[in-house]
Amino acid sequence: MIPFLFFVAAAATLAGGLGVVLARNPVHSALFLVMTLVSVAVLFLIQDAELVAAVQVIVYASAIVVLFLFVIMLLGVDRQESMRDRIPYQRPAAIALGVILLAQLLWLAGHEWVTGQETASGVPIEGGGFGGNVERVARVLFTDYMWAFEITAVLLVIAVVGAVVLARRSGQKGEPVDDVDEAATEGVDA
Amino acid sequence: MDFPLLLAIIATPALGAVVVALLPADRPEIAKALGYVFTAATAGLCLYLLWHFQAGDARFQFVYDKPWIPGLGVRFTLGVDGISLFMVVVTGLLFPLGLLASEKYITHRVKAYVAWFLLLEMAIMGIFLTLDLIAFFIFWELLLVPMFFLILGWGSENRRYAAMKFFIYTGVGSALLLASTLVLGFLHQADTGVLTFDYRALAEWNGLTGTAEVLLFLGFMAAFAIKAPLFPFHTWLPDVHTEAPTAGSVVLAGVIIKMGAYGFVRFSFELFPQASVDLAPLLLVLAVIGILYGAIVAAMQTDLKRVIAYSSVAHMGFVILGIFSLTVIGIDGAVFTMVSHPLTTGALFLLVGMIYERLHTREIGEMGGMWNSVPVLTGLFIVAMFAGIGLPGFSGFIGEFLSLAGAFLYDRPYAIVATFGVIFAAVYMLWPFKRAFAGKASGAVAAMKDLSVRELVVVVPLLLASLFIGIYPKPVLDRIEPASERAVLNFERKTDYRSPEDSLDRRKTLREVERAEKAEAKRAAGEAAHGEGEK
Amino acid sequence: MNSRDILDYVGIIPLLPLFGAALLLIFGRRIGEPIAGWIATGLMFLAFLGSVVALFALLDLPSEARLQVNQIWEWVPAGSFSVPVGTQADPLSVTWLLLVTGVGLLIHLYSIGYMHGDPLYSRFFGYLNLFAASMLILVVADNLLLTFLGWEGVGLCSYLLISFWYQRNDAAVAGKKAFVTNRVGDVGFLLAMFLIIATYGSLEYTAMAPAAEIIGAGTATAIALLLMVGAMGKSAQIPLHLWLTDAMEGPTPVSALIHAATMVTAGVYLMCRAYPFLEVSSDASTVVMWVGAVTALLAGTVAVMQPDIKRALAYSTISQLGYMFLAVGIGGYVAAVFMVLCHAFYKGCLFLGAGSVIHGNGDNQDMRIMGRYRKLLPVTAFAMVIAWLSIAGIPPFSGFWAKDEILVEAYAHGDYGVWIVGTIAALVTAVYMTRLIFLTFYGNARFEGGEAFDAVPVVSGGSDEGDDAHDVAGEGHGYDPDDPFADTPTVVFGEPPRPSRLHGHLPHESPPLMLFPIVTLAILAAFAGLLNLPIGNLDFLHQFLEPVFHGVKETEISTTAELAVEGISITFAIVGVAIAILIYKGGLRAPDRDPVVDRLRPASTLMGNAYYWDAGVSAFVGGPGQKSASWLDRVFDTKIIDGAVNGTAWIFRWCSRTLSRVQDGFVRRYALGILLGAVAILLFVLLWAGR
Amino acid sequence: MTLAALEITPSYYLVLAAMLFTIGSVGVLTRRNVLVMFMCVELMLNAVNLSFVAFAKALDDITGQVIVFFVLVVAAAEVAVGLAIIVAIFRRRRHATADDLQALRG
Amino acid sequence: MIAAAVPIETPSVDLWAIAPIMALVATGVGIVLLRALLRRHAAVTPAAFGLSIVGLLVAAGLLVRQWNLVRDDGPLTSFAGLVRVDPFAVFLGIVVVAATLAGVLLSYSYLRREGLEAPEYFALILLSASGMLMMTTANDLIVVFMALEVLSIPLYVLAAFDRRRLRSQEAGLKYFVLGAFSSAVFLYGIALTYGATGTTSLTGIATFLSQNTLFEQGTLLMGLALLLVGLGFKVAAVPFHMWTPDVYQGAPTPVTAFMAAATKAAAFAAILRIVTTAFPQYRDDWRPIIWVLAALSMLVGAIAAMAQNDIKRTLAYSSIAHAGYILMGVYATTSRGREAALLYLLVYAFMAIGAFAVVMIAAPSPDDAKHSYDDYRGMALKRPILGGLLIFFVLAQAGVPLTSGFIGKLEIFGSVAQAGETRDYILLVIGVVSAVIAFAFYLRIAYTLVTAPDDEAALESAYSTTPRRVDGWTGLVLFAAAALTLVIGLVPGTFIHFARDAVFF
Repeated sequence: MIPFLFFVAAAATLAGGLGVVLARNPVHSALFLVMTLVSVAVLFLIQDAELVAAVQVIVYASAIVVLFLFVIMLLGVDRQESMRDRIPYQRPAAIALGVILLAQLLWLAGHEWVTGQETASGVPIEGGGFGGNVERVARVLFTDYMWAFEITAVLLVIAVVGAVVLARRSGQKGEPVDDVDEAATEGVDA
Repeated sequence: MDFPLLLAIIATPALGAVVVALLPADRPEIAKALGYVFTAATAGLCLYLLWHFQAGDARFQFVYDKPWIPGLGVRFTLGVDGISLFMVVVTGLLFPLGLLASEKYITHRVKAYVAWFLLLEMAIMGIFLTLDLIAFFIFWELLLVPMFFLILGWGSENRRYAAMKFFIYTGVGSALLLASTLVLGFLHQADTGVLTFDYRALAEWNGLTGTAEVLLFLGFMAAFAIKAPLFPFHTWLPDVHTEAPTAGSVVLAGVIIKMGAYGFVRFSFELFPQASVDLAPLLLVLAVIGILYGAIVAAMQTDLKRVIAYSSVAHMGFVILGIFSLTVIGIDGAVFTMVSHPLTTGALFLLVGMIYERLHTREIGEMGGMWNSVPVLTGLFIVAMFAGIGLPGFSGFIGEFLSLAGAFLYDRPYAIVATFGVIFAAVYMLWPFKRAFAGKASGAVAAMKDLSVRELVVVVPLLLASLFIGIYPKPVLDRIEPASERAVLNFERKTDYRSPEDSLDRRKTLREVERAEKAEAKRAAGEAAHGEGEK
Repeated sequence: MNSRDILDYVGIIPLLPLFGAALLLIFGRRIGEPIAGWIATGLMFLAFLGSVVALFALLDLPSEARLQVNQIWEWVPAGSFSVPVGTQADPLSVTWLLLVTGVGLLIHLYSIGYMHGDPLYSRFFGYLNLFAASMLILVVADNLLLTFLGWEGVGLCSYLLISFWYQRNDAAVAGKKAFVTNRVGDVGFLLAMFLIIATYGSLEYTAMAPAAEIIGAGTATAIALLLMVGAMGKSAQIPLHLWLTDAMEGPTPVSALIHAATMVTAGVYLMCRAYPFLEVSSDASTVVMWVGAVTALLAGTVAVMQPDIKRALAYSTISQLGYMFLAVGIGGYVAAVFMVLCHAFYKGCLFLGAGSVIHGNGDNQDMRIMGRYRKLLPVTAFAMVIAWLSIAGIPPFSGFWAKDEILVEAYAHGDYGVWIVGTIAALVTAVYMTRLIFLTFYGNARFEGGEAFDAVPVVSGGSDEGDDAHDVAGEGHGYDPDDPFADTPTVVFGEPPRPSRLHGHLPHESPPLMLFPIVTLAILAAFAGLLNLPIGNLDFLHQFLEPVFHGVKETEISTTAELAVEGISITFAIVGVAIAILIYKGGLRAPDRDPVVDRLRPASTLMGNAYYWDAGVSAFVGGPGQKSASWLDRVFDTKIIDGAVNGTAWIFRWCSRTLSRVQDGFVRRYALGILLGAVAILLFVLLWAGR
Repeated sequence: MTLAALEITPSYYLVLAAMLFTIGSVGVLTRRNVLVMFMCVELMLNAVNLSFVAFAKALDDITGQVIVFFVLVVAAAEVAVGLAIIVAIFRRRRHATADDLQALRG
Repeated sequence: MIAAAVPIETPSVDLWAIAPIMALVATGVGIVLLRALLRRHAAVTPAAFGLSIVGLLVAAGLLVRQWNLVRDDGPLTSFAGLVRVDPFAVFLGIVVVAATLAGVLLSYSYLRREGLEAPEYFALILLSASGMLMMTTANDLIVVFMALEVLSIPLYVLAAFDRRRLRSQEAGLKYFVLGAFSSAVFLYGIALTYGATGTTSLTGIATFLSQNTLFEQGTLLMGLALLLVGLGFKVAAVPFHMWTPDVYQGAPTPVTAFMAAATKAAAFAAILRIVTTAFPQYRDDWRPIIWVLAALSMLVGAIAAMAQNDIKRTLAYSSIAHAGYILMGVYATTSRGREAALLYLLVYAFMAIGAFAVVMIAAPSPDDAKHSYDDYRGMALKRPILGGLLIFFVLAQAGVPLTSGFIGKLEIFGSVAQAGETRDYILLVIGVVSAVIAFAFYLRIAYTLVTAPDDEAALESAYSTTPRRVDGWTGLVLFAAAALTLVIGLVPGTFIHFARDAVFF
């Protein structure tokens, strides 16, 4: 069961990933992203990470992707993107680098990836009487990583303030400053 | 240590620079007056130093010592010996004259000019007085800044190129100097456990091995050879001289290019005796090439300032020749030339500056017949010229003669080839002189005014000084000699080099000096360790 | 005050003219004519008196003890050696002192008249005084280095005096050439001093004799030859004679003072001082001897061809100096000194006489348009005739005794080759001197308006008409910008004769102030032989100088042989004079037709052009020499050395531009950079790290 | 050996994560649309998350899962601010892609 | 049933340890609240400004207090070891707070001048600074990552803050995209490290590595490599530097100043801590990487700056080169190296802030857009003090003696020279040579400022801004920066001792 699930989810994950990269329409990319995210959530589930899987679906697949789609629609950029690349050698170089990077990462495949000490935090994934997955996560979250958890609060404040500052319609005086010759750069191959 | 005389010599111009910089810009006359006050005060201190300097003592005198940069054991150590003494004195005397020479030439941004000029003096004094390698480097590098702005702010047409070239070209040398200094200091620390950059302590340490010593020597040499300037690192000098304002040229030719030679004697010799001995032939060859090459190229110049600039290349060739003859005579001669060259070449640059102020050109082709219109200037030019050529009776000869004699003692071929430089010296001075001064005066040349009293006051003392120490060099040589003897003894003590000057009675003083040096180094090392501990 | 004390103060003698020089050069323009001239002359007179006092003080001492060294201060104490500023009074230096001050005094006196009206009058006397001071320092010095100071000082002064009329291009060039050529010799001098320092460490003259015995023949040869190179420069020996003829661009008193009487003899002085080395090294002596002999002969042959009176005299001087070198080379130091003295008198007389001729002749120096001046310049002619007979070696005039002593010694030494060359040179000397005198004073009158004089017998005395012309033509010898030939007063071989510059006036005799020195020198030239007659105990000079040349072997020669040699010399001299008189007694048929030159073609062209040595050197220096120097400057220095510097800067700028181009603004490009870096680091980590 | 018998070791997940990471990073380098580039960054973050969970499983240590939470929060914050920036730019200039913005260069 | 078998033990919380951070966060949040309460009241921006200064001063006071605490009693750890306050952290914290204070002071008049007044600006700066303090005290890779985000995200916003200028927005966007990209890489590095060691705690990693020998080092090394990539991006080391010139140029100048000075300190805190605390056993592996990064940064920064025509851009490249020098200190791995790096960070903060402050005031057009060399030509002649200060700061950055820049470089070079192997010497030579190359562009700035165009008319138009008054706050910053730069250059003793006391983790 598990190998089957894994391969299906893995295939979906990669397909989604490739879809994000290859789809010419941003909306399609976003939908492929959902596919990947949900597949990853499945992969979480089969690794006994129930809580994370749930959060992945709720926060990521729902909230974040919806945000993406919202912005795409708001800005009206749901158009086919030209696949021609303006930057010389960028695409072949990127693909070559990707291949090398993957090769480097996969070099490890023949070796042991995991070498660390087990249960460093003292809370294993199963057993040991620490309760269910949620409880275990909470246990570590509120003890060992309490400080990081508090930082997330700051981070969210920042996100709110930043988004407000940037997206606010006005508040800054004066006309736009023509510091860039827009005609020269705009619509080269829009 | 009652009165920190050496500190005062460095601090006076620095203080002057600060005071002048703080003045309002619309009162140039105050800036000028203060400039005279501070340069004159420094000159006075230098003369006081000269007066109280003990001749015949090979050790450093008036030593002043304070911790500076604790992390690196850098100390603000000042001291003066026979080699630096006269460089300090010449610097002290050259600066008021330089300012006086600028009186007419500098009409705009006087305040800034005076401030930079004073800062320049401070840097030069620092270079000649510090005994700590890092402190030396600090002043060495600091010097570039005022010089850069002096060229940039008050130079001629192509000043940007010249200023950049000066800063960056000599900067490359300094960079390697810094690297070598640090490596040396830490090698010393690794060996002895004491981190100090006091050069006396480092000189006393004998832990360098062959390759390391040679490489470090080359690192130091990069800085000194470029500054000196030794062939083939000389091409910055003509460019800078042509573009620099007169006073800048005077100081450049007079003092700044001596710093390279000074560095060799002071630092390379004592720190890397074996490498100095081993590489002396290389330096000698470059020096000999410089003597002949500088002279020949000088003769080909059409710009009067470039002629003198290239002649400086030749003269510095004599200095390096003397230094790397590794003989007392040679070093005596080299240091003596370092004292004398500022006087003669300084006078020449001043005179060329005065011509430039009148004709607004330095092109020899546009002169001709000045002997007719400005006889006094011409007369002084002749005197300065022959002093520069090395006519006996003037100081230049003594230095040249001793340098050559030293080189002859060391190894004859170098001296024999180099001696032919005296022919070219006559060619490169007399030929331009003929074209510029002889002949019929016409046009602008005919309308030239002769020297004013102020200009006489600027030039004549230099020539008189040159004449005086040319006829009676003993006071100067007596003060240089212990230091150069020390340098040669240093070689004999640390390497298997033996000076060819067998008839010297210096061997009997060998032990004496050795003992003194040991005590000195011990003290310096102790102080350094103490300095480390006290933070 | 005993004589030794007096001799300690011999150093004052050079100080007198030095003071004068300082005074005149600094305040000259305020002092002006004629006081400046008199100040200078007066100081020279005092110096002369001083020299006389020194002579008597010296004579007061026993002959073996006539040496007084006074080290006044330590001049260059450095390392293993120390050079003092000191004076050495001994017969040799006192001889030269007397010569320099005496002849110098006369020339000063002459100059007062000669330089009359020159705008730079006082500067001229300043230079003259400075020259005298340098020359005196040269001879009173007790060591080589101080001598070198004087040596260079006279070099400087010759430079200044030759290019005195600096507005003339040729004068300026000639001055430069003189100095530079002398510097070539100085290299030898300097190297000799270095070698001395390296071998025995003392530059003092008194140390020479003891040292010469211990340093070995090889070193002695080297020192002697190096010193000879120095002396060759100053004494214009072949091949360093180039400068002397060009030096005729200077005012004529200068030619007399520097290029005849004093400065050129400095080389001889130096060689005399260096006699211990020559004594040790026969090789060096041989070289010196042959240099002298060759110079004597070759310069003589060149002199025969010269159309210019001063150039002819200049080549004559070179030739005579060759004799002196020859004398030194064969060990006849006293003979050399004797020759120096006699030469100073007759050549001084000749030069001053020539100056007088030029002075009275509208500054024309071309002998081809002179002739028959005997009639117009009788006093000058009389003096110069005496000097002519003297230099030609006609007994009993001094030149005969001097030259004869040299030739006899050469013969006695067994150096027959040299003796033959010397004798032939004597013949040549007689020829060119006779030619000079006849072209100038006898023969036909070839000057402007001279036709009237042709009929008048030349021996019948002159007239006083010169006085009328004096006022006009005598004004000023300075530079006249309107004169097309003002730039080049000297006439070189092969040039067509110059147009007359008399401007309708006749040549005239010089004022008494100028004539007095000429006549005095002529008298001295006539009787100077008395100083050193090779008869019995009459060789005063020999006895006087004997102690200086301590240890020099006397050459013995039988009286018969001596008389035979003398006879041959006289014969040759008379033959030479006779030949020349035969050729030139009628003067020249036309100004550009010189019989000797015509008949001896093509050899005459070779000789007249001084064997093309000068031209060759000039062509080399001006051609390949200057070209390669220019290449060094324009190409090597600018393009290669500085090019490397600027090239480095250019490379960095290029790199900078390239880096800027890579930074093209595309955010994806930047991301690529990051990934590239990451991949590179990973590559490193995987392949090399963790080992 | 059937598929069911295959043991899915952590390496499988990690290889998958590596592939996903690579796909994401190549996407950032190739896509011109800023929004898509940003989605690619999300792919990369997901790959990392997958790795964390796989490591957690392999190490039997819950920490890896906890970290995923933090990554999620960070991703959310980044997205909020990032989209705000994009919106702000789009207000000024319609049709902007990453390529259009190269006023700053050199 | 509900009660857990194992009770949860909450970690001990030492409030002293996080007090400065809390002060900044509280002030930041306070400003946001203020904004919410006062809405568009005219006093809202001055109030926010005042509040942030107060907050910063409080934070500074708390840092001083911390300094005394940790120096007397040893490092404070808190939150189960996630926070570690040691002299090192406090030193860099002080640098950060000082730079932030300078940034805030500079911003006030700038914002008014440019019509950008918004209290959120100050909140964002303070929150970013709090992130930097978190970074300096972080003892866990996750905290490092979080801190990185806390400090970066406000910077993205601040860079894009001037919404009227497309360049500013472009800068924000580029910074953001690349920042997100690089933090993903960094995070992957954390993941791999976690997999290899089983922990994310720096001390935990070190302990694990010292107690175990890994047969398979691949994961760990790749994790380490990717960590370095992520941090290399933040410190702007070559080849991860390409965002720097664009962002520095486009961002509002006070933000640039703040970024250059403070971000660098924080990011280097992370690098130093990670490589020296967590991976001391692997120094032979990471040192060559740092070697290459340092060499490339110094050379590329110095060389690329030569061809620039914009002063802000030039200074950005210069900051890349400075990153290279500091990396040399990291490379040295000795306490001298750390000391040198710390001192350099301190010194660079003032030099950079000073230079950018002058640029901010001197910008010749009314908007913060024109910074080309032509715009600055002859400035020192027209405004001698301002121009002189810029020249001074630029020369200090060049490392001219008697300025702090020289002392910094000297200590850095010294630390490498001490290492004593051939490759160390090669790096040393690269360092000194790149310093000389850098002269070329620093001098070009100086040259531009002091050179008058040939005719007077051209001079009139060359640097033709309506003389902008230097307000008190800016003047204060300028004075302080100049004074410190000079004082450290002249008598560096105190500061060197300060840095030396701070090297201990």
